[in-house]
Amino acid sequence: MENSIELTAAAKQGSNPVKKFLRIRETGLILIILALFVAMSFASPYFLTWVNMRAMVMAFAVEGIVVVGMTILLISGGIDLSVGSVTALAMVIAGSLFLAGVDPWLASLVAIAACTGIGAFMGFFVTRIGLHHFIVSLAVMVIARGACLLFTGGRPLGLFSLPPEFKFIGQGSIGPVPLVIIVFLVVVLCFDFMLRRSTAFRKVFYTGSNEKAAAYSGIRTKRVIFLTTTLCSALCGIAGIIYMARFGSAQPTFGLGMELNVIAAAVIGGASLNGGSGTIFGAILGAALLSVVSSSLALLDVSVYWQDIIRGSILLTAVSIDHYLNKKRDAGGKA
Amino acid sequence: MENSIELTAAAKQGSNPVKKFLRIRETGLILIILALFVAMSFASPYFLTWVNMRAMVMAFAVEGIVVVGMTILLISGGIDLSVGSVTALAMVIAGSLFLAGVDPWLASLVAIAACTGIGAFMGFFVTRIGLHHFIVSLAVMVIARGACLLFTGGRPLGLFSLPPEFKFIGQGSIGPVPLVIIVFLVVVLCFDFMLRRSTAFRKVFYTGSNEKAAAYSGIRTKRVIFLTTTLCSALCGIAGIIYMARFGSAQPTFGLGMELNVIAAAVIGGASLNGGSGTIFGAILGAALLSVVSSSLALLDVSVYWQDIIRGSILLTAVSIDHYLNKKRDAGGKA
Amino acid sequence: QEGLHCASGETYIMNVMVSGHPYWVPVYQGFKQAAEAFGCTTVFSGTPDYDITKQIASFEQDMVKQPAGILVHPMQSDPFIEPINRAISDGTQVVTFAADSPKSNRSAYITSDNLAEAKFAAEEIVKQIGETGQYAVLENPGQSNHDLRVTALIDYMQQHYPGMELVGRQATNQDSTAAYRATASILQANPELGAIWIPEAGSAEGAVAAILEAKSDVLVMHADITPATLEHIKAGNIHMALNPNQGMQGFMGFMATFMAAHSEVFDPFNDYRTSGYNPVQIPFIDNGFAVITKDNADSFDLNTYMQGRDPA
Amino acid sequence: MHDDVILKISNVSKSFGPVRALRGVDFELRRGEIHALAGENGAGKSTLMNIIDGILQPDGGEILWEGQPVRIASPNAAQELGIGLVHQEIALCPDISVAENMFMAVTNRSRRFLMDVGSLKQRARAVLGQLCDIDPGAIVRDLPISHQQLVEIAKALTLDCKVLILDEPTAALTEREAQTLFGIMRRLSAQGISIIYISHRMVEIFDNCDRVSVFRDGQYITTAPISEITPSGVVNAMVGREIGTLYPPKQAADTRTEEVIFEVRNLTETTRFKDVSFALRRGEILGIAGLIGSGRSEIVKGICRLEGDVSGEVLLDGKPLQLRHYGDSIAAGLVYLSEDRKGDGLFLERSIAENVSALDLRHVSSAAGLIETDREIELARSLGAKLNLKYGRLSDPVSSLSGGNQQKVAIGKMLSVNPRLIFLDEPTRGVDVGAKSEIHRILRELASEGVGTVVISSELPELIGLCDRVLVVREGRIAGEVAGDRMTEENIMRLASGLEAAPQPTLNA
Ligand SMILES: Nc1ncnc2c1ncn2[C@@H]1O[C@H](COP(=O)(O)OP(=O)(O)OP(=O)(O)O)[C@@H](O)[C@H]1O
Ligand SMILES: Nc1ncnc2c1ncn2[C@@H]1O[C@H](COP(=O)(O)OP(=O)(O)OP(=O)(O)O)[C@@H](O)[C@H]1O
Ligand SMILES: [Mg+2]
Ligand SMILES: [Mg+2]
Repeated sequence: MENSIELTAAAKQGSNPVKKFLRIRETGLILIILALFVAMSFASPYFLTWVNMRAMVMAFAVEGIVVVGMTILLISGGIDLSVGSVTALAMVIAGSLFLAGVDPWLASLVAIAACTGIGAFMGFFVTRIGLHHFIVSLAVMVIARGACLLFTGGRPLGLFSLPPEFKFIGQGSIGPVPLVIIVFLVVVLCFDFMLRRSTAFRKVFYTGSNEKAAAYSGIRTKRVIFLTTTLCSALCGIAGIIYMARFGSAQPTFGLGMELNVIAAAVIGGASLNGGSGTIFGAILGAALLSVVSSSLALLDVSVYWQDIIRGSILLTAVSIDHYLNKKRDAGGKA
Repeated sequence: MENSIELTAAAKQGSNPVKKFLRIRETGLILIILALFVAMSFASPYFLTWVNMRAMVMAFAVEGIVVVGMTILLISGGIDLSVGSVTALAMVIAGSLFLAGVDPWLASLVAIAACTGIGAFMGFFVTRIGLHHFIVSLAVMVIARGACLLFTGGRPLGLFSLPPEFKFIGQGSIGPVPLVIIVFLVVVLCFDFMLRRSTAFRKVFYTGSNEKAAAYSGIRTKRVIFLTTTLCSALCGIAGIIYMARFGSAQPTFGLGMELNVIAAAVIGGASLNGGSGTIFGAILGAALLSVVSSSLALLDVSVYWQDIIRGSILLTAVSIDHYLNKKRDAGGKA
Repeated sequence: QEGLHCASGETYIMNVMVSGHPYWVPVYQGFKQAAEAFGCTTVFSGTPDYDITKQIASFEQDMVKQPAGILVHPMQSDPFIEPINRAISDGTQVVTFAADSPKSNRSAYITSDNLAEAKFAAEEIVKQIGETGQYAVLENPGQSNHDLRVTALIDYMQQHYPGMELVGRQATNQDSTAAYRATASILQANPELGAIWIPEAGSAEGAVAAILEAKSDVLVMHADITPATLEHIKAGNIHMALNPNQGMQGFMGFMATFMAAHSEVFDPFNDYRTSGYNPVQIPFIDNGFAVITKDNADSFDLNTYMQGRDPA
Repeated sequence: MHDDVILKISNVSKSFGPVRALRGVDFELRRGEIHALAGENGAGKSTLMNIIDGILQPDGGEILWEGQPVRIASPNAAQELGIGLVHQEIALCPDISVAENMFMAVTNRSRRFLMDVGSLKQRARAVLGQLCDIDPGAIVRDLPISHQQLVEIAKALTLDCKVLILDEPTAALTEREAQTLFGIMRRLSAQGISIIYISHRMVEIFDNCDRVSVFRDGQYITTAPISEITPSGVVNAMVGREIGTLYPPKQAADTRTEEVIFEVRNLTETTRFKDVSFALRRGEILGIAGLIGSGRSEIVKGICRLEGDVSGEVLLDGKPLQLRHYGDSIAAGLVYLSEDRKGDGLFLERSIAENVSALDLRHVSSAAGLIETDREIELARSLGAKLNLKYGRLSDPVSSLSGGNQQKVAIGKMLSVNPRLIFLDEPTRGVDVGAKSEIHRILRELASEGVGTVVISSELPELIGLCDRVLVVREGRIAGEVAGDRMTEENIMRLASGLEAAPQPTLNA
């Protein structure tokens, strides 16, 4: 039920800052993450160190770019199961071309273009043939994974010889802050802002909320869906290139199961699987929550046999609390 | 748009048998599978043998039971990502109890009861707390997998010592037909019939089609959703026990990725991810299609590196053709 | 105390991916047993996921604790170069096992010799079914050690036994249902099939089910072991399994890490002082493998082995 | 041809499979006129409007815009020409704010990169202000259906159009909002904007329009200036036959009894209504009137336990009912026809037959709980015939029916269970005159058979014509009651808006 306009409106109406904060959709998640931080900083002396923080952010920064694409796609009413394979395919294509002697920047552009093409391919099947995103992206997930295997013979590509200025994208830092984190933040902030404010992205909300109503208002909804589908794959391509630069290798099996993680992040952050609502900010908080929980369990040396149980339970609890807080907020706002 | 009434009604109106057949929702899928059969029987002399047919059915029979549960859940508007882990958990619980000296039949009952309990747990979170099926079942997927690891220490359980009459469930035959296939067919036929004809299951369609309108028709929609969620997990439990009897082992990592396969089968078979439509018959055809494609690729010894690409492409093509045929049928039926 | 011994609190970490996998269990037992002998503390760490990003995050979190050494199974070689080198320059010694990061500064690498396993399997197959015949393999593309076990066997057969024909090659990705389906189809297409080689045990379980159902007498050989395949070996359904010596892997892994952390006891005849690398450098340690047959199967029940032991 | 013709339709046809929705119709719209369009349910009015708005493409025929032949390929193209359409079915984005919904088309055409949220809300408030008091920041999902209808109208007013089409805009509005709307329409027409106005309410057509065109069965019948035709002439053209008196006779004096079949005592809900008490006598039709948002629907939904946390007593035939949820109500014979047929009245994607039987499947199933398709089809067929339902096949999805015919399916669903007491919330919303009087006749029959009948309607003439007694609700309380001679529009409006102290109800529980 949240959306940016409401948010801004609420924020403007709020008289004192605390009330303002409590009105924002994402407040519940922020509080939950803060609570985890407080608990963890008591539980482990290593938690609140710069190195640990950096490791935790690095663990989801690149995936966060995919989360952005998925959130926008979900808002428009779509879904994409192929994100993991398409990300891997970007690495594999760029890596193979580089090994074949192509300039790495050019190779990356080609790979991103290929991923964009895959997105357009999916968009075509969804908007022109009329198939459901789920089944199209499932098929493409399988095909793209197959293509990864085919291009590499199933073996990871070692790309140690990538030029340092290329590796800088994935491994470099500006001051103490890794470039990856900077890129991630820029992508997130740009898309968050545009999704709240730009006319182009508001159409994504309209389309996802009620495609027919949007079409009646003259919005070319098929084109919107085509574009969000393409954008999501393009962002996967970019993520794949950053991963490649970061790891100096291309792994054909990269990103297995990434789709569930990414969708979960968006949904925890308030995106609706029925389209029409969601925010980038929320989705990134969702990704952060998942990552912080995983990292914390690793840091505390919790037995692996317990980790999944705890992780799942925290996820369920967090989502329930968030849901409860939002219900209260909505009710409170009306009373 | 398919539904049982339309189907039966249409079938009654149709004057000649060919026309009748062409009016059924599943016709497209049947034709596609038949086409595959014809192509394969030319491509390989071993394809149309009884042994191969049996092996192909065996390859999806047990998963087919889960497909039944998923289809019903999808019709009611839900989804379940935890099917793979819950199936594995059934194996693990029953296996561990058996190794601890419990009678295997009793152990199996306890395991199925536990899975049913998990379904009820999910149903509770969905209907009472108000969370989305996707996120609840994702959390439970992680938790159940964790429980599998916890109960086994991550180690597969060897259950070779299961009594032969228990193993008979998974390995026995009645005449030339494996018991597994008989059980599968009974489950499929029962649920298909009930879904088409029984008042109880009709309410599932109403609920999934428009939950509010269903509530305004006096249907206790939350209870319906609670029950379909529970049923799906219970069927996973049964499938897990059959797998255990068949393989004589319990693997904590069993069923990874099963959820996508199962959902894909249901969707190929015409189930809507938005709820309100689907048939068991169609979903089983969907599962059969996926299985026949995989088996055929193996039979033809297609290169591993090409298999995924071919499989994904066939899936996409089949779904497109089916969609096209249905659109034509719908239009034709009206013309 | 004199001699090699851990200072109090001196910790060694074993870091893996898919940390719930049973393969690590005996490895960690070996690691721990060696550590106990030297009075050291051990931690089992890593990520439950098959996710390189998460494993690197967990490795970096291990580093925050400043352990004396980390025995790591790098999910991929190159991505670990930078983290491993950073750990070493921060004073934590790193040794790899079961998968390597050869371009990093890790001081040692302990592994099974997959080529030796493949060669042994090929010879055994030929010994059992003769020099001419048909065989098939199941595989798991993308997983390097499984890949090696399969491709090495195929290459070896081609070179030494041209009469052996590879008639089926299917990807099953450790999924017993997929293995069942693939094996059933291979059996259908190749009634003359003599043997099948499977690089891991999960697929072997499904393959055996298909072979039993088809009442075929194909010779099954596989690598690794699970309780179910063990029972099949005892029952004669599986001919034999080759199991890497996991305990030795962990034990030698600890030794190598510990020695790297205590390298002051060693002054080798080379340039380590001027070049600044750790004097305890071991490019490759083979932990060996065991051949599991009907006769010795009882010694390979992990559940029996683990009775009374702490997995953590 | 008239010089001032802005839009001319000639010989336009449109079929949906076997259904020929339009067969070579002609239509002509002059600049600045308010042109009414009348016709039975399923006559093809909405279909023609959808063609004019570019949502549907005609199978044949020609559209002339200002004398030039045009092809209107999409709603966008229609907007560029200057055509705005208020849909019969509400088409809003539920997750989005009122303001954004209103300016969706503007946003779409805008070349600006960023939204100007502030001015959007301001402009929204200005337009909404003419109609009612709705917060432009509110999320549409949270609005009651009548407010959504107003937003839908306001949305069309934001378009800078030359032709404004209103497809049954007043179906869910009360008199007051409707009058405001008519005021706006007249102002627009004075500015030279042409308006096509579709309605089944003759009074509205005759009070506000300049000309009227009539369609029947997808065919164009006639066009006439209002001054040259009478309401019964229009009805005659629509239906092809004379329709007698519009409303059935009221309860005959000699059958009147004091026997109370249903009673509500001190029904209270936390926020929406308080202390509601009333009784229903055998044989009478009870009406409930009130302004939009007065709580009429909430009270009735509360009685049936459809919504809200309700306390108070409900008695049927003198026996208190223990109702916990709506299923209990249905079992006891209490049914409720929703005012929002699309949102909660119907399963749009499921077949007509399945919709009709949904309320109680026991009527079409065997003892073993198996649905008997023949009986289900038969039930739908007989109720369809009774309500003059126009459909292709009973297995077609309800979404393929015209608005009024969908409403008939919803009513059929209520009648299928042989209720003891039936609450109808806007029962004839969007239903044509012929079918409307048929429904009224059925309701009268039900009442005289002893079925309790309670009708909520925003159309005062309907309440007055049909009911024997009318309760007026204001701000969640019963403000008063009128019956007999005192049942006039004026009295009801006065009670509804609180201009007069409530007269004591004649029959207090
Ligand atoms: N999408 C569709 N598919 C099939 N038939 C349709 C569709 N839309 C409309 N029809 C049919 O076309 C005919 C005309 O419908 P239309 O909606 O134009 O009627 P209408 O005059 O607006 O009626 P009402 O007064 O009830 O709104 C009806 O018989 C209807 O069933
Ligand atoms: N979903 C909802 N959320 C919040 N308030 C609501 C909701 N639905 C109705 N209301 C409020 O409840 C009150 C009663 O609404 P109700 O719909 O019962 O009015 P009504 O008299 O039936 O009028 P109409 O049906 O013509 O709108 C109004 O103040 C309305 O704003
Ligand atoms: Mg209409
Ligand atoms: Mg109302």
